[in-house]
Amino acid sequence: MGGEAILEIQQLEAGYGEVQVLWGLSLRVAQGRVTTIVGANGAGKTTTLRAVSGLIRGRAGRILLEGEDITRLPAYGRTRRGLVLVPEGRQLFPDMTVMENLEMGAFAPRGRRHMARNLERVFTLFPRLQERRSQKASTFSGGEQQMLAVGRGLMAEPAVLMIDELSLGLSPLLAQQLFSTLKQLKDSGTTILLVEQNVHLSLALSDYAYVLAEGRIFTEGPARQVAEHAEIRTAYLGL
Amino acid sequence: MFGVLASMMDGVLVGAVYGLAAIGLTLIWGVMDIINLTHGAMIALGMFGLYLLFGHLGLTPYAALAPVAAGGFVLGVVIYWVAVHRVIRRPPLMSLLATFAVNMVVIGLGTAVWSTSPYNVAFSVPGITWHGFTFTGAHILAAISSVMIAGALYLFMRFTRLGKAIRAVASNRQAAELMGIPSNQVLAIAFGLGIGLAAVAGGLIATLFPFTVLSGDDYQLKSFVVTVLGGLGNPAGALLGGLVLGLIEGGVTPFIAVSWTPVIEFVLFVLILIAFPQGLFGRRAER
Amino acid sequence: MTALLEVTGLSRQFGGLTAVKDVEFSVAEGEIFGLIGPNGAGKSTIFNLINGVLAPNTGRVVFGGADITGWAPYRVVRQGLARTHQIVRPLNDMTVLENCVVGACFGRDDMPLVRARDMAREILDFVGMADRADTLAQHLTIAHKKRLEVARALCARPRLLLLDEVLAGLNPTEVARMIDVFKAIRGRGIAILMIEHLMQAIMSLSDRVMVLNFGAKLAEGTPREVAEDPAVVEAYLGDPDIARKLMENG
Amino acid sequence: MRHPMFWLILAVTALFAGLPAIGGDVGLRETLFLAAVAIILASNLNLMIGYTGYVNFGNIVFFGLGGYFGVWLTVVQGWPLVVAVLAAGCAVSVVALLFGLGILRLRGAYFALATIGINEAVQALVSNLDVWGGSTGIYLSVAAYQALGGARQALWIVYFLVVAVMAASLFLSWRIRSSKFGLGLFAIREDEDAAAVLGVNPATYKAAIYSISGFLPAAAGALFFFKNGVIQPDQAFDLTLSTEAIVMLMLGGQGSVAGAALGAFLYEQLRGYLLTSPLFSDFHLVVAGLLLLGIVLFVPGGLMGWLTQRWPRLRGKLE
Amino acid sequence: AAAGGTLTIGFTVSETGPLNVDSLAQLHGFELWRDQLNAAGGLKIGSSSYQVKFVTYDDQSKSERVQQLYSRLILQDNADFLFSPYSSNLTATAAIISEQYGKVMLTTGAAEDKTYQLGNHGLFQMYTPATHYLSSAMAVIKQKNPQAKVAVAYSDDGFSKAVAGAAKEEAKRLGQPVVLDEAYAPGTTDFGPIINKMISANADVMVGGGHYADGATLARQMYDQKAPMKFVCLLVAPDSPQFASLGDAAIGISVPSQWEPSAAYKPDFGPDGAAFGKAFKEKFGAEASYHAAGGYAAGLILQHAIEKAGSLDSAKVTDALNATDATIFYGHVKFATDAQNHGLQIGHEMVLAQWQKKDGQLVKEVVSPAAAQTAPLLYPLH
Ligand SMILES: Nc1ncnc2c1ncn2[C@@H]1O[C@H](COP(=O)(O)OP(=O)(O)OP(=O)(O)O)[C@@H](O)[C@H]1O
Ligand SMILES: Nc1ncnc2c1ncn2[C@@H]1O[C@H](COP(=O)(O)OP(=O)(O)OP(=O)(O)O)[C@@H](O)[C@H]1O
Ligand SMILES: [Mg+2]
Ligand SMILES: [Mg+2]
Repeated sequence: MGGEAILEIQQLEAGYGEVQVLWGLSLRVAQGRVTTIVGANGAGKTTTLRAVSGLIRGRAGRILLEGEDITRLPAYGRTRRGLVLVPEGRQLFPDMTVMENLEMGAFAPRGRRHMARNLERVFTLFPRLQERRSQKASTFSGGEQQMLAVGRGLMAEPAVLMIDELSLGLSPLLAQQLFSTLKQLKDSGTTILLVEQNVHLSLALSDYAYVLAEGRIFTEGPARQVAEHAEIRTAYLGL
Repeated sequence: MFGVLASMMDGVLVGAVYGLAAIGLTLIWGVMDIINLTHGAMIALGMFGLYLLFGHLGLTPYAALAPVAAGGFVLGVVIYWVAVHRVIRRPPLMSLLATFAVNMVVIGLGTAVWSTSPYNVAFSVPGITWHGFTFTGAHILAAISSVMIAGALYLFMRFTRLGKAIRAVASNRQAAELMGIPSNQVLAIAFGLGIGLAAVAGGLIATLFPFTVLSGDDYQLKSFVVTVLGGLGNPAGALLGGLVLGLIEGGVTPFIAVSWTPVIEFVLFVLILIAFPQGLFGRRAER
Repeated sequence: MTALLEVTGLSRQFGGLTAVKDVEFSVAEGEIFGLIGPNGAGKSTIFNLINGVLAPNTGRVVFGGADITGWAPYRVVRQGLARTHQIVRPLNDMTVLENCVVGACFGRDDMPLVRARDMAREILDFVGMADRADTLAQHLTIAHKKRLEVARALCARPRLLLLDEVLAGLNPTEVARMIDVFKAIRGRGIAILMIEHLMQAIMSLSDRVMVLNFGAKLAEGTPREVAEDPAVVEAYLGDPDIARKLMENG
Repeated sequence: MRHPMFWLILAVTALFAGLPAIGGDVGLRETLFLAAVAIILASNLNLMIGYTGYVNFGNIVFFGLGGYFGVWLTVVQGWPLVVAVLAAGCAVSVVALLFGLGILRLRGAYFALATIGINEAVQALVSNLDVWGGSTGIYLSVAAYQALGGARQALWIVYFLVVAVMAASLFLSWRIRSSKFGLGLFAIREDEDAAAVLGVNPATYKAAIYSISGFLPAAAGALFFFKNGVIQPDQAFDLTLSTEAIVMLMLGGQGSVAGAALGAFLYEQLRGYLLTSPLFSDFHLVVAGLLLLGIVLFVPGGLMGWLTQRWPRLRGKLE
Repeated sequence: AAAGGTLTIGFTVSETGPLNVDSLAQLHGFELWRDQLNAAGGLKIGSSSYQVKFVTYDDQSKSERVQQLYSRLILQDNADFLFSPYSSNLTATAAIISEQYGKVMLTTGAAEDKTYQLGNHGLFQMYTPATHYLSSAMAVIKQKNPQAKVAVAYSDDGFSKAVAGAAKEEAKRLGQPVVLDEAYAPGTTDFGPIINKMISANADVMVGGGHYADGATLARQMYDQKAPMKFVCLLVAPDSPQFASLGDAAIGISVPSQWEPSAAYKPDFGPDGAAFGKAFKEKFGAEASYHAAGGYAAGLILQHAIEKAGSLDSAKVTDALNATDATIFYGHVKFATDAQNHGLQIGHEMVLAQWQKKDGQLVKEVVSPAAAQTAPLLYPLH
């Protein structure tokens, strides 16, 4: 895989309570590229992102960001270093306005420094957010909420942007628009780690892909190669 | 006629203090979704804190409020880490019981130290007499302090970064963590603030009425009523709720035997709950 | 075909927002009827209005000849109209079997416990979850939770099943399995009204499709007719070939 | 009827009835009397909290109102005790049904607060109710026990009746747990809206269980205050007793029949011990509080939760 | 003296809860009696003497466990005699147990007449019953101002209600208008509404109150709110030496008292008032209140009855108590023996005391009856 690894996960083990989900998972995310994780339902994709972002604690393994070990850092500390997650299910601040949600996105010093610039960028990407800046997040429709979630993630000035289930529940049209947005982001140099059920779209957008099965990496490779690998297609992607 | 007006005026003055007493409860409830059953005990500690500072160090009661608040804050942070932190994501019954257990411990220790005998802050400020009815200075000062503290809290929550962080954590804890907000620390601070406010309220009440270790319970019960009137997590609502409760108390007493006041108060409480499940001034809490 | 469900003049407002505007459609006995539309178009709201979670501002809902407008949800199920939830709502602390027994017990037939248990086992077998019967519902994966939603609804022995985005979040393999389940359900003579954003599923399953936009009906017809309607493409489908385009650019 | 639970309930009842009776041990009887009352309160509270998921903070209102109805009917109206006890149960169930229809629209914390409000409102009302002696309440004269053969014998009879009510509580909890009605309640506990969509009628079920959960505590209240000799509003509607009942339930493990009973029994013994122990009596609240905190923080499933976790095979047998 | 062993007296004390101030004062009276008796060689029956031992539990001011605790006292701790818990309702609850075992129980805090009309045989009351508490105060008012408008405000508990009820009857009989009649909850701390009502009603005099906490608060708030009463008589609270801590707010407040240190009765046996007061102050560092005196007196009367009966047998001691007709430092003591009121105190009389300022010091003076008077009544206060 090309490029320097900005995020590196080594032998990660994680789970919930007595259930272990991830079994010694290792992966690398290259600077300025889109990396994607695909796999069946329950394979552990969300769990991986949750462990990397610090929402759950890993039981073993190391996580390196820009070469530094961040395994012991709590979630907020990782965000402050630029490792930003747009989580599954959006997780907005429902009682706060759109603007306040975006402000909270820039809470960490990193984002606060570039607040004005990022706000402008987000508003250009999603004009809808600018129109509705004082609307309460909870009254947004599903697609608008997803825009806000992504926008809020961008406000944090991410070094690595992790997105879980980008298109879940979105209409085909909205999903396409969001994918084009991601493409623009990538072109502007943001590193992206993506989890997405729409395998066609995500593999099309990505540079490199990991196939996850039962909490382990089944295989990996350049996205196009994975997409065309017949055995993987049938066994793990159901294509 | 003057009697009725005086009684309502008294109600307003006391109501402001009820409001302040409820703010700590509603803050913790709104932010953490925890009904803090140590609230009454903390009010009682505030009373005794003021009593000790006034009686032994000779501070004037109003100067003593600052150390009482600070002590309450620190105690709140400690209680958070010991008892609340582990139950915060569990079903509501757990946090109810955890805080109730702390309440038992505090009340038990308090009883061992002070017994359940009444104490009294012997301090009076000249009052205002109006058509034969006197409003004591302590009442007036307590009401003014309550309004000022409630106002300050409102501004803090609305406009400061920490205030916003508290609201964000209240709104969605995981998301807040993902935004780089250290949610545990923020929650500990919020809990400390809530306890600090309860202690201050207790201190102010101590300047008005005598108290025992168990007195906090009465104000806890009233705080519930006020919270329901004012809506969860809303300092302004709590103050308003307190004033309404005080007005009800003051407004009805001239016309009925005082022993009926609690009947009216609690029947009204239940009826308001049934009619406005989110509080009179409340926003929707459930989605 | 006789109309099993008939909806006329249905509207619902939330504050100033009209989420559903004067909607009219009917579902025939044994039919699969698809409901699509942009996010926030009012699809889920229509489900809520039909099964009584929400009361409509205007309009009527007639099911199996009975006017069920404004009935409480539990009465609607007993009439033979069951549903699933867009965001799954398993009874977390109960086993998969118990979840289904609840569905069977309180569904169309007022079954005693023992019979409900047999019924639940049979349905679990039918949706392919027999091996999970004794798992606590909260421990299921999302795919299994979605299947549980369907199984539980089926236990009520409905004549019409409302499915709200049951396929969202499932990978293609799971989607294919679910589609088979739907076909089998139809095979049992149960009509289906489904909301879905997955076009391939809607297209391959539905007899008829209705498109909703801003709460109002935009189009209705066979899948093919609808997919070729330019208004629908503009408002909802966008460009179906986006993946290929991305590949070429990247 | 071969279920182990059936035999367990029978055995517990036999022990309660038999142990003090054999030696005529009044001290033991008094101890077990309080334990039985605790078990009655906790078991019936379990129907609300454990089965339906609604925290009833004011559960003591049933006990107190039952006490008032019972004492009033026996002392003032001259009804036979057993009839009065049953009538008290019925009256309170009806009252509970009315309250329930009003407040069961509320959920979560708001419901819990409303139950406190109801208890306080009832207490304040009864304090002003002259037929029931207002704040002074009703005193029983020694003559009130004559119908049962004098005070000494009357207290034994009351004790056996309380044990019977306890047995009834346990059987009720057990039968409801394994019935269709119980299944509906569990569904409501897990997710009320989802339950409604599955065909459970939450309003009816909740009102029904609220009303049912008032019956036996009311009967126990009638017996308790008859034996107590005095009933006054502040002891009849003492909120701390309500909270203690919740603590008992937590200690044993909510949702479980045996757990509620065991928790109540242990808690009652512990409190009794702490209060009379020369070592702890000054700090009985502190010790009880620390114990509770420990349970909540480290054994949240209560005793039963802990037992079934260690020995999962117990699960089907004891619950 | 030949060693006869120990004699156990059991009772519960309200160490915590709302009754604790009064109950603990009473306990001190018991303890002083016990210690003096034991120091003097113990209680003598014939030739043997017994050391007195107490077994006590905390009833938390609640009746819930009272029966269990009294059963335990009788059966496990083998108490020979009992004192009652503080307050009438706890006593009624305890009596159901004590009666069954034919135990003698002396009551000091249970002033309500009702408690002795329930058919008990072993219950003996040391206090003047509630219905007689305010008789002297009402007489004083009548004498000073026959037209005085009376406000009655009292704690909503059995004892205070019984006292206030009798006072209202008395006012009616004397032809004085009762312009305010208010019961307040026992835990009340905010008396503003009631004081406003008194002012609105133009009341001249005020009688009522309940126990220590509410009485002291009421007095203080009446002072703070400048309520223009000419005469104020409160139950219980002003009797306590602690009342002096109210400062000027205490001046002029009067109290019906079971006993005052200055009241000089000639005792048939036991110490005189001065000796008791001195011993108490030495031991506890505070003035004795009437609760303390009542406690000591209960011990003394029990001791006397046992010695007269010459036996520990409850039936014999009951007979001796029934026959008691004696004067001690505490005053005259005699119990009703008829079936309706058995055990009711019919010998003892109350005095009326008032806080006054003498040489800059707050002191409690006896102002009525004339025979026991130590200072004239201060009237009107405003
Ligand atoms: N909170 C939880 N508690 C217990 N088990 C969980 C929890 N969340 C997920 N799991 C389990 O962990 C496993 C992996 O789940 P995860 O959500 O990571 O999968 P995923 O690959 O993201 O699947 P999907 O495509 O359905 O989102 C599953 O078996 C799931 O049941
Ligand atoms: N309880 C409510 N209060 C206020 N607005 C609501 C409420 N429920 C739904 N809405 C609004 O009504 C509109 C329709 O919502 P609905 O859930 O029916 O959309 P949908 O078509 O199901 O969308 P999706 O495909 O995203 O699920 C949305 O704009 C939504 O914000
Ligand atoms: Mg996932
Ligand atoms: Mg929807």
